[in-house]
Amino acid sequence: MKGPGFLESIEAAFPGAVVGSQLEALDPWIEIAPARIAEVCQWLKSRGEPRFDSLQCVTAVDWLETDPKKAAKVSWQPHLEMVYHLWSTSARATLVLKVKLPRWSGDVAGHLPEIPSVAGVWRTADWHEREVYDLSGVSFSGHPDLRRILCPEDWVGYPLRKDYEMPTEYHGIRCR
Amino acid sequence: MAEFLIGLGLPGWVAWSIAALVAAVLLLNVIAGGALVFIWAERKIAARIQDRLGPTRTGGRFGWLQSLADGIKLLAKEDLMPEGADGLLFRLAPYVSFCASFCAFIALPFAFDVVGQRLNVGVFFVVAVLGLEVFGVILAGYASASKWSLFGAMREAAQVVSYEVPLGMCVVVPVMLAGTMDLVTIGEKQAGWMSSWYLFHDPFTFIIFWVYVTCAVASVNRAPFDLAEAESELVAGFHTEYSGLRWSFFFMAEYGSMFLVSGLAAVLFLGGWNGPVPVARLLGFSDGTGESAAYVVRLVGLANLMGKATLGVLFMMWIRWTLPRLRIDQVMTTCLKYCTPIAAVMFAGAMFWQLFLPGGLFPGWGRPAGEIREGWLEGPGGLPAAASPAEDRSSTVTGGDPVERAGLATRSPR
Amino acid sequence: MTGMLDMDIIDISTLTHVVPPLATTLAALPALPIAGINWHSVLFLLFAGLACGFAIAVVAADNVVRMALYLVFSLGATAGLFFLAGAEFIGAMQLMIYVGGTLVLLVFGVMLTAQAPLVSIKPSSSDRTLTAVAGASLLSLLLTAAFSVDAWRGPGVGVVPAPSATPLGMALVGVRVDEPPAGTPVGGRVGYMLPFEIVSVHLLVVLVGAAYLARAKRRRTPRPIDALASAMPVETVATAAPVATMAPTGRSAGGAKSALVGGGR
Amino acid sequence: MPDLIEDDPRIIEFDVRTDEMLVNMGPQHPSTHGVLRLVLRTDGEIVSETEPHIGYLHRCAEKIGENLSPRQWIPYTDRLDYLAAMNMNLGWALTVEKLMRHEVGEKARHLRVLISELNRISSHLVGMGAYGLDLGTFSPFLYAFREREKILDLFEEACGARLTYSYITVGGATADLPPGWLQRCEAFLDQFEPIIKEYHALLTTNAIFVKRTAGIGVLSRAMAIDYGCSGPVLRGSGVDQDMRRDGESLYTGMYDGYAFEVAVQKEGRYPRDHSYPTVPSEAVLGDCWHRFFVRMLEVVQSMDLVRQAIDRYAACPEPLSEPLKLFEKLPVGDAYLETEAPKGQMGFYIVGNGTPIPWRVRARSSSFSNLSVTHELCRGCLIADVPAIVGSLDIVMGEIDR
Amino acid sequence: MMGLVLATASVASLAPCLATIPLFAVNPFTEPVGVVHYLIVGAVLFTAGIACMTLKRNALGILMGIELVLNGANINFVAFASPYLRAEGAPTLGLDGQVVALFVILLAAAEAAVALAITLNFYNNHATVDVDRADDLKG
Repeated sequence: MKGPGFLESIEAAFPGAVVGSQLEALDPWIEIAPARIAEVCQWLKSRGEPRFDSLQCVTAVDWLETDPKKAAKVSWQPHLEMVYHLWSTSARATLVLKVKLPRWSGDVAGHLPEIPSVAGVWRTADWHEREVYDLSGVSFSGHPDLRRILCPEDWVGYPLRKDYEMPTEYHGIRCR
Repeated sequence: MAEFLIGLGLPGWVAWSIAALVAAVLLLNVIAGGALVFIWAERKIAARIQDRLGPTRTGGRFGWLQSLADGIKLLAKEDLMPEGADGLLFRLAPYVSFCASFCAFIALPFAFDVVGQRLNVGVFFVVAVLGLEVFGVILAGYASASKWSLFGAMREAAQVVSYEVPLGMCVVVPVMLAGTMDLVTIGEKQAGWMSSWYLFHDPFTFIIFWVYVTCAVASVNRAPFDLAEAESELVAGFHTEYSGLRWSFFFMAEYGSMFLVSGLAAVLFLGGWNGPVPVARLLGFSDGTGESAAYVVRLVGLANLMGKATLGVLFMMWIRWTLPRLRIDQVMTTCLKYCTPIAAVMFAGAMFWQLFLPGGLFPGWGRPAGEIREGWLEGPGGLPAAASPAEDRSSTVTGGDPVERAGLATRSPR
Repeated sequence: MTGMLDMDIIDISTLTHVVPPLATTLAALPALPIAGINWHSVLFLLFAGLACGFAIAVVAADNVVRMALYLVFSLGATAGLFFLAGAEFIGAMQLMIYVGGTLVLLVFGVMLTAQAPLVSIKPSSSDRTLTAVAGASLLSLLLTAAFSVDAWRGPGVGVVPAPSATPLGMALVGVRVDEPPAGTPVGGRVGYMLPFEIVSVHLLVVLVGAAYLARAKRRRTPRPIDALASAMPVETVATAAPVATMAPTGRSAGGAKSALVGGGR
Repeated sequence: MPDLIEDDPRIIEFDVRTDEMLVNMGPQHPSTHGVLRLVLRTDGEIVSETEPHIGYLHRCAEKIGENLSPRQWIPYTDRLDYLAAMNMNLGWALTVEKLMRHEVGEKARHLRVLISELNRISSHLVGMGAYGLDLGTFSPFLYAFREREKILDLFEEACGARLTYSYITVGGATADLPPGWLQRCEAFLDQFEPIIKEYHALLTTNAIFVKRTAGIGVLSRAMAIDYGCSGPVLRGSGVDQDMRRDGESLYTGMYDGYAFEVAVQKEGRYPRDHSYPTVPSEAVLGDCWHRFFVRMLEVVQSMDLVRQAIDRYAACPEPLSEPLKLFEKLPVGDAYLETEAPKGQMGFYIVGNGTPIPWRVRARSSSFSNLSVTHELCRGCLIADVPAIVGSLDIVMGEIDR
Repeated sequence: MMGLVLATASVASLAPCLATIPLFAVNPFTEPVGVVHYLIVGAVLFTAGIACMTLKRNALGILMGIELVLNGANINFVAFASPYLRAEGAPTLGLDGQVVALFVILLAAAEAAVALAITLNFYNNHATVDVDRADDLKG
């Protein structure tokens, strides 16, 4: 959804929820504070104009440069970025929401960062959030059934993290 | 045959034993050989229906040895039994199915008097024994220790038990028309032109024949009623866990029953071994013309019946490769809400027709009236020639027609 | 079922001429030295053995499904005995109704023993002993009674009686057409119209009753069994299968129990 | 506990006490379209709960994509929806082009319409045939495959492969069509057109087929949107949405000047339904029959589009635009694009960071969302309905498990 | 399993063994069987049925016992009705025996239906088919 007017209407409804935005990008996006994402989405679905009644995709991008030489050059701090692609079936418009999360909650490795689940807003998010949890290691609070979905239930690690090491074996099966 | 052997100087019991053995082996061949041919035919027909060629190489042209090759493969296959299966029942089940299918053939006539054992309750016997096939299926489903097998078995139980009701009603109609349950007599009563077939006896029999076809397809578990082995739902249903020879016994039982219900349809509705045109009678042949003429007539009858039964089997194949499968509740609806009431109404209709229009709409046309006597009297039991080697045969023969006598008795004051 | 091939009533004479070479070959076999076997009696022995053996197996077996199977075999063999005794209609009836009825037993046996503990309920050994003693004495009593009448002991006449289906059917509608046994008073033989009608009505009542008992209905009040069912955690089912838990998505936390069995609503 | 299914007439309670049974349908099962595993909680024949378990085909294609250049990842997109690999290629190529702000030439545009619509036909043919298989009839499956083989022959001529084409690529296509291809394609369409009547006779209007599908697995409009369903599943529920018309301009621009009508029931009518079997009275909008019928209509629609594309492609004087280099630097930024693949909306997301290798690759597949409604649709149905419902969603495990 | 085979075998061999004792005066291999042979079978079936009814704790088992008892009785009826099994000209029950057997079969089917319904209700209320637990009426 383009146009600054829309952005302002969100800001008006949720003061302080919009952390940043980039309206000039290919897909203009709005950055939301992690704790507010569920309520913003609920509003976007039911109150906003147009109504974003459909969720297309939930993605997590791991911003971490594992190569120390390159890591020195990058301008960003390591973090996780949640990307929500919203779709309005009535207005046929898209909207991109982004949320920045720490890679580990409290910077303790193994403690998954938490974010409110939007599975209660769109049922699409149910499986998509499970997939993000499975592959990128984000914990969704309030998700009805947060389990691994693609990997086996006893899989260790989050494969789409940049620092993920493939295990050498799984139940006696050689992996590498 | 036994008399022939006795005439050669063999003791009576040996002659009878040999005759019985030969009959049994011939019947077994009908099933096993029939299954071989039909499996090949099914492959070719399915292929043709589906725009394919089917087997082309085994045995040279047309892949005619394909079923034999299949059989050899099945023999060589590892015989598996799942852990947790009830071994005894698991092993027993295919043979129970096969035996039921086989036993029903005993009473099915292939031509006039060419029958394993002529029974005066032939129809009843065939239907009863055919119903026993389901035992093997249930046992297989239960003993396999597989949930899919159990599903298949329970479906089969529900289906076969339900379809026995309309099937029985359909079968009763020709019995009523012929006045006997003896299959040989029923067949013989339809001699003559095609119009004397019970299919064309009256409109009710014509409809009930199609009800019979539906029920027969359902009771032998062929598509669209093949719920017990629905491969898209239950993997393979009751025979999910079977392989090799045991599996092939189920297969043979299935083809055996297919042929059986088709043969039964032929005898009950399609004139049995009588062709559409009474060639033999037109040429002046009959059993009385001489022995060789009688054999020719019987051989032609045999070919007639086989042809009709094969047509029935082909019909089943045709619909199998055309129609989707019904759901279990729809199968039950078909049986209880359609087949049973229709069969009941048609039964009543045929009854009234027989009562008020016994000669048909055009009496005396095309129907051999009065040629056949009461069937049960001609049964082997009453026929002195076929009686036991015991000397006194006369004691078994009842004097006169008992029904007539009863009629006299009821008329006479007591 | 091979009883139908018994020697007295076999008639496949026409086959001789279909397969003459085979017949000739067989005829060339030397006559066997045994004097003569009455196949009817041999078949009787076979069927009697099967019937008795499987009847005893029913008693001996503990598994319900196997018991039902043995019962089927026993009843089937009994049908064979009926055929041998010339009661063809009764035999076919036995196959159709009795064996079909047992089929239902079998199905119920399978269904009710879905739970492992019910598959075999074993009687105590004292019960076994008691039953053996009682059974043996009962059997001896019955056998003594069976042997006590001389007229029953002699060999049969060995002639197959006339087919009985038509007289039977006529008798059921009230007309007797069969040959009266010797010494029966002429006026004393009546048909079975009334019993036939009574049985028909009886069957109808049973049919309606069975349909009534088995009809589908919704329950509004909990039964004791449901309390038991809810006391038995569903997790026992779930853990038995390779699935850890069924996802209670979209349902309340306690919704692991399916609404289908919940009789308490 | 809310009694969602209280009023379902099929949920009946018998006097007999029954126990529930957990049954594994799959991963080795004839009708789960690959390696899907459905755990059914059944009470006799009635399914009270269905839980799909997926991931048996998982190979972390997205991780692989983070180590390859976009053009190198094209063959991996083939394996997503392997029945419509051309459409997968197209979706990825367009996404990368969007990120790179690259536009292909006129001829490549028509070629892409031509090829992707042809592949839609072949994908729907498989969907249709396999659906017949799910319902227990085998012959339509082979009839469908017979025609599909002819399409595969055409593809083989164009790119050398019959299943995993990697034909459409970033910046155009790997090769131009061989001479005479267009005529052969037209000949195929002429020959194929009357055959569709056969399919309607064998399936769409067949009484048993209607009985098995009409009113089964009804997916309401709201639920379809809520679950993110797309493609024929969404349109079968009466939602008028087709990315070819409603999507981003980069994608809809491909169809500029093409005439087509979205296959969706509007005011109780389907487009061009005068020439097709009427909707049976038992059918409810959103049931299996409608999902199936939408696919059948789309076959005709795609044939139309292919014919139009052939004309335009042949009329294009310019040569086919060259594909981009294998390692072309990606700009910083991200791009997301959804295309209308045969199974539904196929979304690709790419994050570039100034190197030829993307920082993050994401494939959002339609079957993934479509499959997630099964537990809603299969609640309280019969076991035989489970294949009917899952089959009507027309899923491909390759793009679900990725 | 072995026991079953032995039981079958012993019973199968019972009849010829009995035949050798002079009580019968019939060689079952060469001469037609008589009524008494059928009565023996009937007795065995009847006894097995009674034993089944007393021994089994499973309600279905008891039902099977009843079926066996009825069958044992039926065999007697048919045997007495069959002229085949009697000496020449000896009186038989004639058709009456068969008709009674027929009624017995029909009523047995009805009985099985009712008994199954009772078993089913019992199972519903007690979650078992063990009749030893049916002691609700115990004071």
